[in-house]
Amino acid sequence: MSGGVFTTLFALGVALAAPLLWAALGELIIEQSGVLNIGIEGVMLIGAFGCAYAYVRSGSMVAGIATAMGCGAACGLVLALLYVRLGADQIVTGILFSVIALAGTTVLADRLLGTDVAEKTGQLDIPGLSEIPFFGTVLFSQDPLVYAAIVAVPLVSYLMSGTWFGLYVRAIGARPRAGETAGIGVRALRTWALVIGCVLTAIGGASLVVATSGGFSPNLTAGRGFIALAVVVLARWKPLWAAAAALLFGVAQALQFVADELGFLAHVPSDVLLMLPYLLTVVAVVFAAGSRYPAACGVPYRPGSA
Amino acid sequence: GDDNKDSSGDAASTDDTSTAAADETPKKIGLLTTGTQNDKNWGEAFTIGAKAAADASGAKLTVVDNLNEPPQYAQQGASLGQEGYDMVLMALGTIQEVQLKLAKQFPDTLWCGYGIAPDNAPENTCFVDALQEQAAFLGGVAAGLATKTNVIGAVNGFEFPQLTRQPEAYALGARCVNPDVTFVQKYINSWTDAALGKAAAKGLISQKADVLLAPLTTATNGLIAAARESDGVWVMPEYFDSNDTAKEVILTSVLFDLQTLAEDVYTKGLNGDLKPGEMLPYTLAELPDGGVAPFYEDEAVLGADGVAKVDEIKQKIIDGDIKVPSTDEIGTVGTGSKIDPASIGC
Amino acid sequence: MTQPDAPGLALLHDRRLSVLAALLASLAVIAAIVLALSADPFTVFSTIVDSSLGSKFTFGQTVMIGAILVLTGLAAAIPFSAHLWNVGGEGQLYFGAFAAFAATQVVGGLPGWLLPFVVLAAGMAAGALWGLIPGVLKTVADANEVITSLMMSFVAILVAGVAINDIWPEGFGGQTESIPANAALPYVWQAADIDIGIVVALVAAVVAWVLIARTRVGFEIRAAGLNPRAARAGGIDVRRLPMVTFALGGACAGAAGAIAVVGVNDSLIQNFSQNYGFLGIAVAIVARLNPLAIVPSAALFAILSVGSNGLEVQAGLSPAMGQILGAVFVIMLLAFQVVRLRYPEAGTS
Amino acid sequence: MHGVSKRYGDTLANDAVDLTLHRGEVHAVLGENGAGKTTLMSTLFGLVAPDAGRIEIDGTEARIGSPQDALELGVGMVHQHFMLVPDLTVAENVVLGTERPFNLSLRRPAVERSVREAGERFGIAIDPAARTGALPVEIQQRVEILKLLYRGAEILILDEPTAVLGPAQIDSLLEVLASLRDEGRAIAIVTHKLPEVMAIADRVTVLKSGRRVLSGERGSFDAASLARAMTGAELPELPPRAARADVADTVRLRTKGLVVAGRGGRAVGGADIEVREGEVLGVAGVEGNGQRELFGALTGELAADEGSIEIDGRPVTGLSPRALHEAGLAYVPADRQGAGLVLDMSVADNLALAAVPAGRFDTRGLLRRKAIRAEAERLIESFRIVPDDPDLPVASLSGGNQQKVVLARELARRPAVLIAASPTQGLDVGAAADVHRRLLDVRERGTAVLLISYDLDELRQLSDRILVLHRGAVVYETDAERVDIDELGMAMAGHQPVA
Ligand SMILES: Nc1ncnc2c1ncn2[C@@H]1O[C@H](COP(=O)(O)OP(=O)(O)OP(=O)(O)O)[C@@H](O)[C@H]1O
Ligand SMILES: Nc1ncnc2c1ncn2[C@@H]1O[C@H](COP(=O)(O)OP(=O)(O)OP(=O)(O)O)[C@@H](O)[C@H]1O
Ligand SMILES: [Mg+2]
Ligand SMILES: [Mg+2]
Repeated sequence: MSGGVFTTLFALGVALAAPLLWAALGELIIEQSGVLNIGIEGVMLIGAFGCAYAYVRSGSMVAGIATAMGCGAACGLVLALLYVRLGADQIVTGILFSVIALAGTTVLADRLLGTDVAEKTGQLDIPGLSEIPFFGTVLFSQDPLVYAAIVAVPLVSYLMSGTWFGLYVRAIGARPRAGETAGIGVRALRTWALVIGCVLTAIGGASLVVATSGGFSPNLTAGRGFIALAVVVLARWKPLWAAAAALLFGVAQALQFVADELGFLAHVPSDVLLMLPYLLTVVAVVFAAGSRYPAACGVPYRPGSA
Repeated sequence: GDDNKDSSGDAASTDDTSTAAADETPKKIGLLTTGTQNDKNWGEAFTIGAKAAADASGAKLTVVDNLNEPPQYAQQGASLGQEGYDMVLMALGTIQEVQLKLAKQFPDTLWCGYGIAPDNAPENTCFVDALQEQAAFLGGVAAGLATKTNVIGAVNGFEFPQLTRQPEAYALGARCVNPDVTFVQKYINSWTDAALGKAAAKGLISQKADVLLAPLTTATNGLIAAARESDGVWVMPEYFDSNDTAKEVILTSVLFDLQTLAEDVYTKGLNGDLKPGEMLPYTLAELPDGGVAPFYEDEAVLGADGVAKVDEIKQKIIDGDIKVPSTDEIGTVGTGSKIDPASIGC
Repeated sequence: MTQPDAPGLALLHDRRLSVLAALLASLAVIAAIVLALSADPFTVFSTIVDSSLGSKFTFGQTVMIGAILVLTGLAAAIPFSAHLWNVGGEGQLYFGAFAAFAATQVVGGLPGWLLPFVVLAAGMAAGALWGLIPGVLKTVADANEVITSLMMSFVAILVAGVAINDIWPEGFGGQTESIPANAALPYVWQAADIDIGIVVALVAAVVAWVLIARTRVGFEIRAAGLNPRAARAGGIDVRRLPMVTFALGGACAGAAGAIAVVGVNDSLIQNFSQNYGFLGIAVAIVARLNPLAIVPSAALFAILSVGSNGLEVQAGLSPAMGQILGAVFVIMLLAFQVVRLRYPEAGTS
Repeated sequence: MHGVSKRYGDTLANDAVDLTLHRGEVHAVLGENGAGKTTLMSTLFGLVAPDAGRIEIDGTEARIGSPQDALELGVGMVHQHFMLVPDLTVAENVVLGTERPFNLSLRRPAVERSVREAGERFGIAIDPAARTGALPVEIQQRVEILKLLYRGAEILILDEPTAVLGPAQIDSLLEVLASLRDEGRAIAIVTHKLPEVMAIADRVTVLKSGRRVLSGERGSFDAASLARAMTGAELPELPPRAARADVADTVRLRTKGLVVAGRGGRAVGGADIEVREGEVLGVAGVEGNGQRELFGALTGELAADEGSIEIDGRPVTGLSPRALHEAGLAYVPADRQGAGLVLDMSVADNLALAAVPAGRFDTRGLLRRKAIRAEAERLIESFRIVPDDPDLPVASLSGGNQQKVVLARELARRPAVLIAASPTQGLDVGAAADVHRRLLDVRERGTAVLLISYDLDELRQLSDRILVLHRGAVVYETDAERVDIDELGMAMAGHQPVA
């Protein structure tokens, strides 16, 4: 890592933002379809575990990421069964799903993985570009999943605003009855949104593993899924804004690691710096207060009932 | 847990039946620990020691791992106390209240904990402490000899004296052999958050640190990743010889020989060799594998002279020629960079 | 709502069949998980009961954890009754614990008959204050309370960390020094380590029930929870309710934090809460937000929580199984609509 | 449709109903509230799965399990509450559901062009790029119809399409329907308004309690025979309205220059309104011309941006609902289930909904439950609310009785001013007459009544004076006795009547 303290700050910020961004991209698809997935933390954690297991056992990062995506899809189906098919309360089910994921991955990691880690690290300098001052280090000297996240932003943006899928998802998230009477299978489409969204969320978990030597530890995600929920609100369900909001949190979290070199922060107690991302989230949510959840978000839908 | 049979005593009738248990039945010992039995870290070290003691004495051992919070120790401890265990060692530094409470509730069990004995400790307690500052000091010696930038660092979990003494002693150890060394560090308020560990490490690396102490558990993975992505940066894990995990970036590991410590305290406890409420501070002299792990393929980094220097200083600590300051003196942030090395015998 | 005594229930479809289905389904799923881990479901069940109620010590723990869960359950149930999602019980618990400990240090000189109650009051006040933050933000800025209350939990845990590591550290770390002896809550049954924390919790449950079912403000909370528009048109000051309910809920969680400090642990400990704040949500849901039903519901979760400690020794299973079993159970209740929260029809405006 | 039956719990919503729709015909479906009209139509559209019966289309048995199936078979439905997504454009709403979701390429210009072309083809021109939620209600209804035609629907179902329209809009809607019929489509229309039936229906079916009680072709029925079939009785007569001469001329409700913001601009722009003691002032207008905002501002749900409101000479602008209650205001919201009642609470609690927050039913915060119950029993008796059990959840009451609960609660305060918005919308004839009687009753006692309604007949029956709101402005005002129905209709459509 070369360059000044701000280069370091932003390079770290981007790295810390990537998992948040993946999760936020996934969540915004899900929320736009009318499902509030508070189980996001659990999905990330399961994705991280799946990735670590496959990565460590096979030595292949690609296998790790693919496994995480599979885990994400499976989580999406299970959650769809609960939220969409059975109409279980989404807030409470989501929190409990996260509780189960935390306990379950802890037990499984203990039994299946121990503390093994993969052989290599993920960083991949992009030839040429990584030499550019500041931006080279900040953007082009990162993990593959950081680059992929940057690519995913316009793709998700296109998915949501340039495709029939996106149009339908937005419609059923605002007025599911309107979608249903127009012939859209609301529950099927929400299931798809959950599966796609959870795959992205799980990649967010995988990115934590890929960035940190491929090992797993209990509670590896450390609440990042919950922060991603706030990122989505702050971003007003827009992928580009999600990138900006995730970066804001990443940089806020990175601040503590360069505080010594930033004269004005050197004497702020480290606990206060640790609180910063959370307080920032609260402030952000207050300022994003005008941002409304999609009208039907969180409301279980029963076909044919008023 | 390995053993899952034997529920001889009906748990519902707890009271005084346990006195009837005579010498014929094998003794039951328990280990409650943070981390896991196979974590190549704290938990595994204690488990190995406990198993050795159990094998030698024929006692039945139950290990319950992954206990991180005091209430878990309280509940799990009570569960063992209720089953009439003879001795339980609780391997976490932050649960003395729980230990004392259990000792009161289950007077027939010997409750040992990792920590400093309080005043008026109950009779059925014992306290063990590895003087971790000594081994960390030795890690610092190796770091001071290995560093090319003359900056060394540490990424720490939580800030409290029993932890803080380690990076501070590490800094002092480095200054003992290399007066030009400066020390940088970060606390990340987690033992396990690898992503934060990595970011912290990268922050230190950007300040030119090239040997990083890791008084952490799984967050160490983040340091390893950061080192792999930077040239010439070494990581120094703690508690267990972790070289195999990532040979190319692990210089050595700081070891407290908790295996020997655990085996010793169980053996003494089972043999009745402990005084009521005894405090057992283990120094490098009593822990043969304490200090730093072998350097393996990385000996060249220090050179033969350097390796010899590390051994020499270890001997000096054992002999008392170098007096590594105790927790009281070195348990607050910044002390390791202030104390004059000459004043302790360097 | 045919039963005027069943307050605050935003929900109501209790067909016996779905209860039975939920019970059978959760038993089946739990048994499948247990069998998959090659353990015996019956052993698991008997171990949980035995390890939580089988001796006076574990019984005492079950009672005290039950007391904490009653209070965190109320912390969720009171705002939930107004359809406000306080998921920050964990933070209110920590901040209450922090303040309770601080009180023992600041006014530790008070006489022993008074001090514990001052400490409890400090915990309640602090919990209420912490709850008020998302409540006020909801009222004045319409800020999403799920996220703000959750984020404030992370902050509160760090605040407690400052107290533990920087202000009143105990030599060995991870906890503060012990509270002065005269601050400890009086015992109800000393041998089992049960103190008046349980009495506080039971009284709180009854008071909360009276509040919700029998008072004007409770009427307003229920009405606003079921239909805020109609409640407002009826003259209820609905903008006040986020503050009122979050403060009341926070006070309950704060009391739980105080009990953890001066009742259970005798010091402020890093990570002393085993997700009690979050478990409170499950407790409240199983009780269908009825404050009186929260007592048995909390007992159930306390039994699971304490009882699962025997699993390692008796069944070779991780104690973490207890949490999984509890969560599976509640999810089944929700999935089979045994417990259902009602939502206003979306997108009609 | 043959022998269609549907049971909801204890109610048999449809009982072996037969219904035949012919190409090139308009078929009116009539009946009281809860007669099963919507259920029958929803069955045809695949929203409701019937317990028995079958559906044939063009002679072949059709399986309609979902709206998707229905649309594929050429069956489309315009719902009573529009099924449009407000934040999407007209074009997006129209094409919703026409492509498979994983057909990824959504090309906006092409979509808008084809929607524009379709509109021109069917004579329903709407800007495809407009945001749907911002359009007036009659245009939204066109969007709904276009949506169906765009998909090639041959059988159109319209559920109470005229409930919210003014006479001019109704006429033009009927014209559109007539031309669609003449192109050979089959149209089913559900309505409570007999004149429309007489104007357009080629065939009628009358339902009562889920059973078909009458069906016939044009010529075989008249308004009186239909009413008899629906209610089983003659149309009830309203009591004669007392002349207003005997009441004082005191103004009880007055607004001056009232401005209320709405979506994209002023919804109410500078209204001056006065309602006197013992007077009913009717507010006419097509839905979406500021009625909702006017009601909101008067009742404290919305903030007035400019201007003032007075009750009995006291300024009440910006007061909370509770303070407004104290100032003597009572109101019956149009959306009685959404804004008037707490459906999951008991009848007694709903009757006490305003009195409890006002502190009338507690001693030091503790509820006096006996008093609440006694008051509920009194109101139930005096308003003849059925069933007479105060502990039942109000959700289990019929629409008419729910409205009585709202009225009873509001009138129990003996208000100086009563504001009623569409108080009989969706109520059947008998229930509506009951409500009307109540309104005239409080007028007799000196209450000033502001009646906002889309139903011109109702306004003319009850009002002493009528004014017309168009785009948030009072464009016409007249004494009820002298009202000219054509002028009124013109004013509602936005044409200044010639003086
Ligand atoms: N919870 C789930 N788990 C697994 N697969 C699911 C789940 N929900 C839906 N699917 C799959 O999605 C596809 C469509 O599902 P669904 O039955 O909901 O379609 P639909 O009937 O058109 O939708 P709707 O009920 O909204 O009309 C099917 O292939 C189904 O297997
Ligand atoms: N989803 C449902 N669940 C239970 N009962 C229902 C449901 N839908 C309709 N009903 C009942 O079925 C009966 C017929 O209802 P329906 O809506 O078809 O009447 P309608 O003739 O359209 O009345 P309205 O003139 O009020 O629109 C009513 O008693 C109604 O309460
Ligand atoms: Mg090596
Ligand atoms: Mg209808």
